Amino acid sequence: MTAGDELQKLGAGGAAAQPEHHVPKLYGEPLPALPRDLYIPPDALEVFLDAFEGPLDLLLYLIRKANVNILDIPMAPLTAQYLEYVEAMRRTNLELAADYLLMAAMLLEIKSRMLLPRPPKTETGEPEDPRAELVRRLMEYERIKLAATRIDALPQAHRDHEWASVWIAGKVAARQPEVSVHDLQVVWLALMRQAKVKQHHRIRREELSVREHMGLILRRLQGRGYVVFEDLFDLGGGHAGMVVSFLAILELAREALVEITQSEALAPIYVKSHDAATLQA
Amino acid sequence: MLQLYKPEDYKRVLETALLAAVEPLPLAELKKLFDDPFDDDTWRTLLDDLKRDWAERGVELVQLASGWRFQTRPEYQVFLDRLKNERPPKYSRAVMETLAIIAYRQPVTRGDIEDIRGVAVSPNVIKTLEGRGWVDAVGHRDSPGRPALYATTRKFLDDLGLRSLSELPPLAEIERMIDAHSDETPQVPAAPEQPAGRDAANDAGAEDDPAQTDAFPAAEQS
Amino acid sequence: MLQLYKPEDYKRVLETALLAAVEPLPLAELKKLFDDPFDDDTWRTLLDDLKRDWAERGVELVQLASGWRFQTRPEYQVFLDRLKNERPPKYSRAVMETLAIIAYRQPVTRGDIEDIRGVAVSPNVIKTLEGRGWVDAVGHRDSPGRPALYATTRKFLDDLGLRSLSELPPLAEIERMIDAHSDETPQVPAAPEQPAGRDAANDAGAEDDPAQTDAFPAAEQS
Repeated sequence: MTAGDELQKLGAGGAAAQPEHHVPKLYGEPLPALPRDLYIPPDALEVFLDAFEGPLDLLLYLIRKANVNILDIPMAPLTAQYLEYVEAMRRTNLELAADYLLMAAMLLEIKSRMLLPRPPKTETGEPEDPRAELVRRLMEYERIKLAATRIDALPQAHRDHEWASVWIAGKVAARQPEVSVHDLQVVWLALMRQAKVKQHHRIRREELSVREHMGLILRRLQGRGYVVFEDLFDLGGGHAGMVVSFLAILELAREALVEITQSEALAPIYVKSHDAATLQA
Repeated sequence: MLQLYKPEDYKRVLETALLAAVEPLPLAELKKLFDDPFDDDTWRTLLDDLKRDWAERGVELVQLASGWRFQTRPEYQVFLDRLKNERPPKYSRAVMETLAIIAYRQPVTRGDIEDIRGVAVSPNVIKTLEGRGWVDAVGHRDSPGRPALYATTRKFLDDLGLRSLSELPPLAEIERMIDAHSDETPQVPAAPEQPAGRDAANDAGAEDDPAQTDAFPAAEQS
Repeated sequence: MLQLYKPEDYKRVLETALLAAVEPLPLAELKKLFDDPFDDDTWRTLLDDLKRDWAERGVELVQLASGWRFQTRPEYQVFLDRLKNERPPKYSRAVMETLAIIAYRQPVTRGDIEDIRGVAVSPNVIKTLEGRGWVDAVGHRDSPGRPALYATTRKFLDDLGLRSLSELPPLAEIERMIDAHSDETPQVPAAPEQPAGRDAANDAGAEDDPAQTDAFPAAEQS
């Protein structure tokens, strides 16, 4: 009788002692199927051992396979079966991690303590079951083992999805200073403080659009000779726009930036920039 | 400079910044995009709105531990894999169990990990996780040898789509699963399936433990 | 696996692959995405269609020598730059003052600018502003030396988000502010404030007023 059979028999809750037509029970519960045989052909042993992460993993396998309660491990058959595996591994000259042998020693120790009579109850309560530490470790390892598969099942970057990574086109362009309207206002305010001392520059808001149009008109006159007065008006600007353009032309004339000519009364009025005038001269 | 008037304009800028970002952008960083000091509710609306815009696409806007980021949906990975030259690493059980221990029990030393797993942990296993940027040493335990204490990183959370460690599968739930399993049939994986997933290199250290040869005779005597 | 039926489905996969790609994808590479062997015309249609989808966005699909890729549009760069941690470059005080004078007093010559600022204006200052495309010479004043007249450009208005110069902060308001300040404390000259922000090279002339050294002995005698 192999240790495997022994564990099975024990795991089946002493079913062998019952008449055959009785459903085998495990801890009082009917057992749906008899635990499978644990025999593994020796040449499969290496593959088998490779499948385990260590002695705790192997023990868990044996316990789960025998379908016994982890809180009430039958130590004798479990230890016997475990040792059988270790022995088989040793016979086939498999390299065996020290952890497996350490576990073997621990199992034997627990088994021998279980054979001793229980010490009398202490004031603190029940004496500790010699298996308690092993059970605690097995349960913690099983938790982690399952947690590992759960983590592995989470969507993982580069395995289950990729990050979007659009090329930044302007990566090489030098960064330009940013200027806000507010910055300009602050600077102008400071300049005006100084200017006020010199009693310069009384500037009104209205003048600004005139000044803008002065620039626009100069731009329009650029590189051209005489331009018909009417052509300098921006018709899209409405009445206000016309007035502003007119004021801008007058201001340009006052500052001697343009020349306005009319050969006789009611003849077309021509405007040219002094710039253009000199270019033609 | 591009002028922003409508909410749509702001959303375009936000979308562009998030698509071009090389790492998740926290809200504090996103706020730098605009001069306008929107309150958090407005930002939330803007981001939720953008998220909805992408609801039917192959790319989605997600909130991770370190911020917001666009990522492709898992359903599209099978197509994207066709353009890849190398396959992403498939981690061995040793690596995944070590990761789980560090994730749930952090900070832990290598000794703690070995206690739980019941086997020696190869330095390669931890190096693999450090190399991926998922764990790092956060200090040393004040005990003999001053062993390094490992913890998971923000990148670990980001790469697994978690906003915090509390979003890890709860261990209580896992325990219920264990109990449920105990009532049914043994769930321990069938032996022949396992070796395929193993990373031989990572486990080499554990298997080549020199202590083994010494320990063997001792076992025989027992 | 995601099933592709309509052209839209294929476009989604294509879009997703291009958004996730870290380098341009040539057509030969894109063809790996689908089992269906589309001809080049179909591919062209698919890509052109995708390009059109993104026409109004901050990101555009472009074809480069090495393949297709999504990239941000230059207009959005100014926003993306804000996410970088480096501090933005700043214009010197000389540049800012010159810009303000041209903006409010245009068209002006360099002499006008020097009159208002009270110091010589380095040619580099105007070159900086011309290089940015914010000011240009719109003509010449018919006076000795025929100095160039500077004005601000349309790009200046665009970059500052103005529809016209009249949207610059109103000067009447500024003057009220100056008047209000003058009523309280003497504002002139705010000596300690001024030199700090100044562009030393450009302003050297102003600070080294020779009259000051002459005035000193006189003061001692009194």
